[in-house]
This record gives sequence, C-alpha cells and structure tokens, in this order.
Amino acid sequence: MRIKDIESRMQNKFPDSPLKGDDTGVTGAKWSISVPISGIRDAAMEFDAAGFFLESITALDFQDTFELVYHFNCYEPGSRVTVRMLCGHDQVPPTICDIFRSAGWLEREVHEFFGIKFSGNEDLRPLLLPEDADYHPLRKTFGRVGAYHKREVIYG
Amino acid sequence: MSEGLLGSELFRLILGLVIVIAFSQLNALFLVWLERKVSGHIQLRPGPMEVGPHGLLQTIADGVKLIGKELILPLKADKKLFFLAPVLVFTPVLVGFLVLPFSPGLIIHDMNVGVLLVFAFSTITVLAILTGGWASNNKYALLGAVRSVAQNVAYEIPLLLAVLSVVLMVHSLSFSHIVESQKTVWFIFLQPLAGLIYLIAATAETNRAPFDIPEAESELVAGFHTEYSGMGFGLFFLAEYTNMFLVCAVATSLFFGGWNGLFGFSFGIPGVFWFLLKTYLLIFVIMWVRWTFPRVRFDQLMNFSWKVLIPLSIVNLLITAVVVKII
Amino acid sequence: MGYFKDIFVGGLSLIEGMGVTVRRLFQPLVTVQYPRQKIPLSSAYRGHIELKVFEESGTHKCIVCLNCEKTCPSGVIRVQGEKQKEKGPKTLTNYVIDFSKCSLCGLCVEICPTSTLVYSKEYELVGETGADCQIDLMARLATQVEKTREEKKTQEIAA
Amino acid sequence: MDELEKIEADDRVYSLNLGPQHPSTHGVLRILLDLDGEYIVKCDPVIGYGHRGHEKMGENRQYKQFLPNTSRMDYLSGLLYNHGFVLAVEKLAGIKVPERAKYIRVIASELNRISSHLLWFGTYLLDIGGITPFLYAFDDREHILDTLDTITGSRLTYSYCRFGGVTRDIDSKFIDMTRAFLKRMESRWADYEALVSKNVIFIHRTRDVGVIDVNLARQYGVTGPNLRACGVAFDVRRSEPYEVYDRFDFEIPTGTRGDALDRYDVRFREMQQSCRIIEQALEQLPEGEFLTPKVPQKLSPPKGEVYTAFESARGLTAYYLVSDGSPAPYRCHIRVPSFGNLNVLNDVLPGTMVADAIAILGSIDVVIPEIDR
Repeated sequence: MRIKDIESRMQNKFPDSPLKGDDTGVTGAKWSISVPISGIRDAAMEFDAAGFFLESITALDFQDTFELVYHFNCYEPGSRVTVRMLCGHDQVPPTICDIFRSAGWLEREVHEFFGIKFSGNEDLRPLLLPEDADYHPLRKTFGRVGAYHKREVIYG
Repeated sequence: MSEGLLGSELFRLILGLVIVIAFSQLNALFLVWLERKVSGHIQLRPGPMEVGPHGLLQTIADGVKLIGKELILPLKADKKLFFLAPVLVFTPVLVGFLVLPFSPGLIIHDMNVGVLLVFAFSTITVLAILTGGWASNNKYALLGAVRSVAQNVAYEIPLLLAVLSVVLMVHSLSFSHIVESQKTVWFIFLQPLAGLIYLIAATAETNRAPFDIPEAESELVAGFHTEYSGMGFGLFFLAEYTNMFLVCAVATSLFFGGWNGLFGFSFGIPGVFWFLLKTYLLIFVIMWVRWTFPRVRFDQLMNFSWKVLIPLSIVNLLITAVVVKII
Repeated sequence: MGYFKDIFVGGLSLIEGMGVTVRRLFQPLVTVQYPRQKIPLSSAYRGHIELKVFEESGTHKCIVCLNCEKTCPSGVIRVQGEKQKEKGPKTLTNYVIDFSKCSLCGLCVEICPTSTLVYSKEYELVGETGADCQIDLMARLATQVEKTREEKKTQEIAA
Repeated sequence: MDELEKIEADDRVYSLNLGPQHPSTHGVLRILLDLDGEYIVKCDPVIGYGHRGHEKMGENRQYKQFLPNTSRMDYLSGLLYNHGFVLAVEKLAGIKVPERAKYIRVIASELNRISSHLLWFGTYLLDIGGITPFLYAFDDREHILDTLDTITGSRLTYSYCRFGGVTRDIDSKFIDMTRAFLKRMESRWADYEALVSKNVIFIHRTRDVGVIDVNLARQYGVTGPNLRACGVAFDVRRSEPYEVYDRFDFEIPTGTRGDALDRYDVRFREMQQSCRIIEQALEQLPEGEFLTPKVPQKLSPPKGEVYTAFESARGLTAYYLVSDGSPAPYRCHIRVPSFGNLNVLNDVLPGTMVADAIAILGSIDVVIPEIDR
C-alpha cells in the first residue's frame, strides 16, 4: 500500500502539518496536507520515491494569497492525495520540474494564468496563451470576475 | 520507297508521338476516374457521380479547373528548374509508349532494344522528382525528393533483374519478340517469382502506395510536389497515372503474354483488346493494393528491397540462366 | 528458415487484407447522395429553437418571463414584450435569436415554464453575414401558423 | 578541428515546422522538430492555438451554463466530459441521481467511448497511410452517432447529462439500435483484424516504435490507454468506480511493451470491453425516473471544493471545482489527460524518424482542443 507509505513519510517530514482526511469523498482525495513553500520540493521528492505521479497543479487566487494545489496519485485504487501550499502574491515558490517532468508544462500553465513564477524552472514561456502575452487571465483582477474573496471565506 | 512521305519512318514517328500524347492523356484522365471509382466502391461509397454519367467527365472538369488556377512560384525557388520538372517528368513516359507492342502491327517503332529503352528512360522520372523537390526550396519537398531518389535506386535493381530473367529466356530485348514467344504459355507461369518481383518493384518505381513515401501526404504534406499548384501539380499527377499504365503495359508484354490470348486461344478477340484488358486488370490490382494497405516506412522499404527482393531476384536469375543453358 | 517464414506469413496477411477490401466492392453502398437523397431526422433532433404553435389557441404561449434570455450561456436570445393593458400580462412582440452564437445546449427549452419553446427540425441553414444568422422567431411563427392551417385544410379535403 | 566538426554538426541539423497546418497534427498542434536527415534530434510541441479560456468562462457562469462548454473540450468524447462535469457538481451539491439515469449515462458514455476510439482507429490508419480502414471505422461510428442522435438530438456535442439525470429517457428504439450495433460489431472486429491488426506492414510500422516505459509514463503523468499499454492496469472506472461501473464485469486490457502497437491493441480491445459493459447495462437497466425533479434551476452548492476524476476516452480526466456558495464556481479547473500524454513526446520523439513521429503522435491519440482548453 503506497498510500500508507506516503502517509508515514509525510508525517515524518512535516510533523507540524496534520493530514486532513476526507471521508465523504467529495474532494476526491484520501487526505490533504498543507506544506510551507520551502517544503514543496521535499514533499514532491517523497511522492516520487513512493511511486506517485503528479496529476495536476493548479492555483486559486484569493485576496490575501495564492494557494497552489498539487494532486498526486498512484496506480492503486483510491490513492489520490492533495498537497496545498499557500503562496503570497509576491512570493516565488520553487519548481518541482526536475522531480516530476510533467511539472514543467503544468508550472508553465500556472505561471501564464496566474503570474506565479517558479524559481528554477528555466522555461516559463506562455504555453497556451500567445507568446507575447503579459496578462494573467485567471487572476481575479483580470476581466469579468464574479467574486474576489479572502481565503477564509471559503475554507474557514 | 514507293510509299513516299506517308510510309517514311519519320512520319510514322511523328504521327505516333501525336497519337501517344493524345492517348496517354485521355488514358490518364480515365485512370484517375477509375481510381476514384475503385477507391469509392472499396470504401462503400459511389465515388464521383455528378459530372457526366457516373462522373466520367469529372476528371476533365478537374483538369479544366487546374488549368484555370494560378501557378504559384514560391519565393526563393529556382524558377527554371521549378518549371522544368513537371515537363521533364513526362518525357520518359512518352518515350516508353513508342515501343509498346499493342498488337502485332500496332507498334510505333519496333526497336531491337525496346526493353532497354523503356527502363533507361524511366530513370529520368526520378531526376524530374529531384529537380522539382530541390527547386521548390521547401523542406518537405526536399525530403520527399531525397526519399524518392533512394527508393528508385533501390528498386530499379530488382526490377531490372526480374526483367533480365525474361530476356534471358527469349534472347532478345525486343518487345515483339518477347510477346511472340509467349504464344502458348505466358511467362508468368514460367517465371512467377520474377513476375511478382517486377510488380512490387514497379509499384515502388511509380511511387504508388504502399510505397508512396516520396509523397506520403500524412508525413510530408505532399512530398516533392508540395509547392506545385495548378497545372504544375496536374502534370505530376497525370504523369503518375501514365507511368502506371506504362509499367503495367510492360508487365503485360513481359509476363502476361501481351496481345496473345489465354493459352493460345484468342476467342476471336483482337490482340489489342487482349493487351488493354490485361493492362487494365493489372492497373486495377495496383489500385486495389493502394486502397488496402498502410504505407511502409522509409527504412523498411529499403530493407525490403535489399534484403528480400534483390537476393530473391538474383537467385531467380541464376536458376533461369542455368535452366536456359541446360535446355 | 525464419526468413522465409516471415515473408510467407507477411504475404499471407497482405492477401487476407486484400480479401477484406475486395469483398466490399460487391456490397451495397452506405452513403447517400445528399441533396437528392435525405435520411430521416431523429425525433429528438435539436435544431435552433422555435415557438410552438398550440392547436387550441393557434398561436404560442410565451408570457415574456425572460427565463430563456437569462439562462442562455451565450446571450443568444433577445425577447421583447409589452403590456397591452395597464395591469395585464405582457405579450410577446419580438423574439430574435443570434444563431451564430448558439451552442444548442437546450437550457432555454428546459426552463420555459409554458413549454412554448421547442427545437425546430431545420438543418439546412446558411448565412454569409452575421445578419443572416439572426433568426426572427415571430416572423417564423407566422409561416408556421400558415403552414399548419394549410395542412389542416388538405386534411379536411382528404377526409 | 573541433570547431570545424561543430560547424558541420550544426549544418547537419535543420529545423522542420510540423504544423499547425499539417495533415497529421490533428487540429492545431505545432511541433518544432530539429532534424538530422530524417532523424529527430529535438522536439518542442507548441500548443495553445485553440485556447478559448474555458476555465475563466467556468468562473463566470452558473454551473449549468458551463455544461455546453464541457463537451467542447474533448469534442470526440463530449458526452464523457458532460458526464464527468455533472458528477462533480452532483457531488458538490449533494444531488441524488436515480438508478435508471445512472445506467443511461453509462450506456451513452460507453457508446461515446467506442465512437471516440473508432475515430482514433480510423485517423491513426490514415496517419500511417491506410485510407480505407478510416472509412470503415467512420461507417461504424455513424451507427453510434445515429443511435445517440435518437436520445440526445445531437451528433457531436451532446449536452446530454443534467444535474440529477439526463435530458431524455431512452426508449425501445434506442435499445434496439444499440443491440443491433453490438451485433454488427461482432463481425467487424474480425474484419479489422484481417485488414489492420494482422497486416505485416502495419505491425512493422508500429512495433517497438515510440516506446513509453512505466517510469517515463509516471514521470509525465500519462494515463488512459497509453499507460495501460505499458502494462499498468490503471483505469478510473475500476480504481474509483463512479456511477454503476462496479456492477459490471469487464477487463482492463493492458500491453507489455508500451509501444505504438500495444497502444493500438489496448484501444482495440477496450472497444470490445465497452461493448461488454453496454450489453450488461442494457440487461440490468432498471425502470424509474431519468431525472430528479428536485434540482433547483439556480443551483448554489455549499462552500467547499470537489475533485472528481473519471475515465474519458483518453485517460484520467478530472474537474476541480471550488464553490463559494454562489451560483457560479469560484474556480473551475480541468485536468485533461492529453496534457501529459502529449508532454511525453518531448522524451519519446528524439531519435526516431519523421515517419515514426507521425505514427507515435497518432498512437498517443491527443485531442488538441482538450489541451488548449
């Protein structure tokens, strides 16, 4: 069971961050963990060592902060795990594209849509937007926007 | 020399050339229509139906459209070579028609080296393709042209070796001699392997699927004629079909008894119809093959030639030589 | 020996493939010659929307509630109505759809409280400009009413 | 001396711009290839020509208004994308779905999966030069489209699923047509095998071409048939059964070598498995409602997030929706399988030939608008 393996690895690595389990299955993940910006590379390395693959990277734009959401999964049933990382609007998280090769494009996508830079990722050319795009369309300050909340409004 | 001008060799040649050009063009138009019909029915659709009865005039309409189109010369293309290539591609085909034995009296110029002439000139086709591909100044076209050269070099060898085994049996390079010696038994029954090798190599020579790698539209867009528009493209297209007729006609003469009937019986059908019937049947087979198989890869194509066709044809030639010597 | 076996097996597979294609030569065609031959439309076919003509009233039942206009994801629908009496209900005066934007999702048809929006069976549509894609459902309704009336007449004559 | 060699080496390598207008790039993909002769030295896919901003659109619309958008991402399996989206929203809002609707969705989804695979089958053969199988596959696909047309009223972008069910109940006509289709396919598989699967040219074109091993697949997040061809039996329908997939007996086809031939084989057998699923679903189909009437027109799910994965025709697809309690999602992210499947080309293509590149690209089965979103 790789999920058990990664559970103990994460608890060792991040003793301060509790694993938030999800029994309802709504979030699609077995549990989620919040890691600090400095910890994402360590976490990714643990997932790589445990044989997980990176399913997606995406970001949420809040008034007070960005939140990066990494979904890891492995080839065993129901083993999805969410790793969340708060990242201030002017902070630069480290890349994990040397650990998971798929992260290269995913980070490029997050960068063009949200303007989050990843230190260490050399290739942050826009992926889906035109080559000369200097706007970040998924930010809540761009274009038509329904609501712009602080993080606690949704996550309490 | 009492026939005067009308009987002179020069007049025969010129008249023949005019007939050849007219026939080859009409024939190519018909073949294009036939190809579309065959492919259509194989694919459970009717093919062209709109212009003329069963779409018979469709290719003429297409030709008129092609003539009306602008000839686009790519920037930085070599103008002279670019326009030379489509013309060049037709020369060998037309020369080939001069020695084809349609029926005993219907040969424009019965040469004692007819077979040699056809194959000597057919090499020019590849020169034309290379010229066109090079002059277009387009990477896809150049890739197609380079592929075409390699392919033709590789496939001319088994082609000629297969033909050689027939020539050995007849001791002649004249088409009419070869056809006459098949009066009772076609050479395909004596030389089945050579016949098969000839057909495969001929398909490759004419750049037909599954050996159409110089054009390979899913890889190289349109290969060597990517940059050709209007009648430039049209000439390449017509040449392909005329060429196909030529190789099938040669195959008919060499292996399938030419104007002769089946096992010496002609069933009252004139020789020229026998000849055309067999040629069109062979053309149908080549079309059928095209609409059945995927395209082979470039290196596999070369492998097939060097590792299978050439050894087999050499062995076949050796056996033929030995048998001919003994008999 | 494997060399010859490969050639033989390979050749055989090619002949088998040619067998499949040549059989097709003698099978009936599956295509139809479109403008002359047409295949029947499925009963569920979703064309652009139109106003339904109800038999009892001979006209539509639109109450200008604007639900369709509000629910449309692409802003296709423009509905206008006006009150004929001071306190009475609104009557429809104008119903125009911009078909070039429509994605045929059917949300408007489902939300219509009086079921007066239905899918038409129209599929031969062509337009050269944006204006050609504007479909005036009120004008269309007039022809629909005309058509049903004629159909009724012919039926009566036949009866 | 070294310098001269370097210049020569530089001269040998030239770049070829494959696409966006190229017969085999399936839509608007552009690949910058550095070539040495016919061999590929470097490959850089350029995507985004079909970017429409679906994620931004999702944030600006009510949940149900985003429904038509979903089938326009992967237009070949639009119904599966519809299906996945309603699954996500139903989970988020806690909407119960009647049993019959679940079965209907599964049947329609599997039909759509077969039609998507059939289209891939045809175009893949087209890519490697066989034109006739393409039309045979389209002939079969036409039957599926006609069948789906009778219940959805549409042939490509279905918008068939609704929160709490589907738009239209299935009738005996649909069931008969589906059964007839299943029957028809039984004889078709043999034809395809004779025409393609056993064909020596086809096998030579695909065997050991574009090998993706398990580790490379994991590194790039490759999913779906491409992953199963490497020998990993990972299928969302089995690992996280949604709807009623846990009630059916079906196999997950896997390969061993991870090459183009295996990917072909896996998809080919997947179509047969989908037929099996449909057969069982038709048998078990219960009576009842096809749509819950209780879903409010303006749906405002509670605050929270949902991540729902489902198996589209190309692999693991997921909707990530964050709700702030309003009728429109705060964030709408879509995890698309083709993203990783295309990304892996960066490592697979170098060292192969141009002709192989086409064969590999086709075998990966990418749908570009899905990546571009």
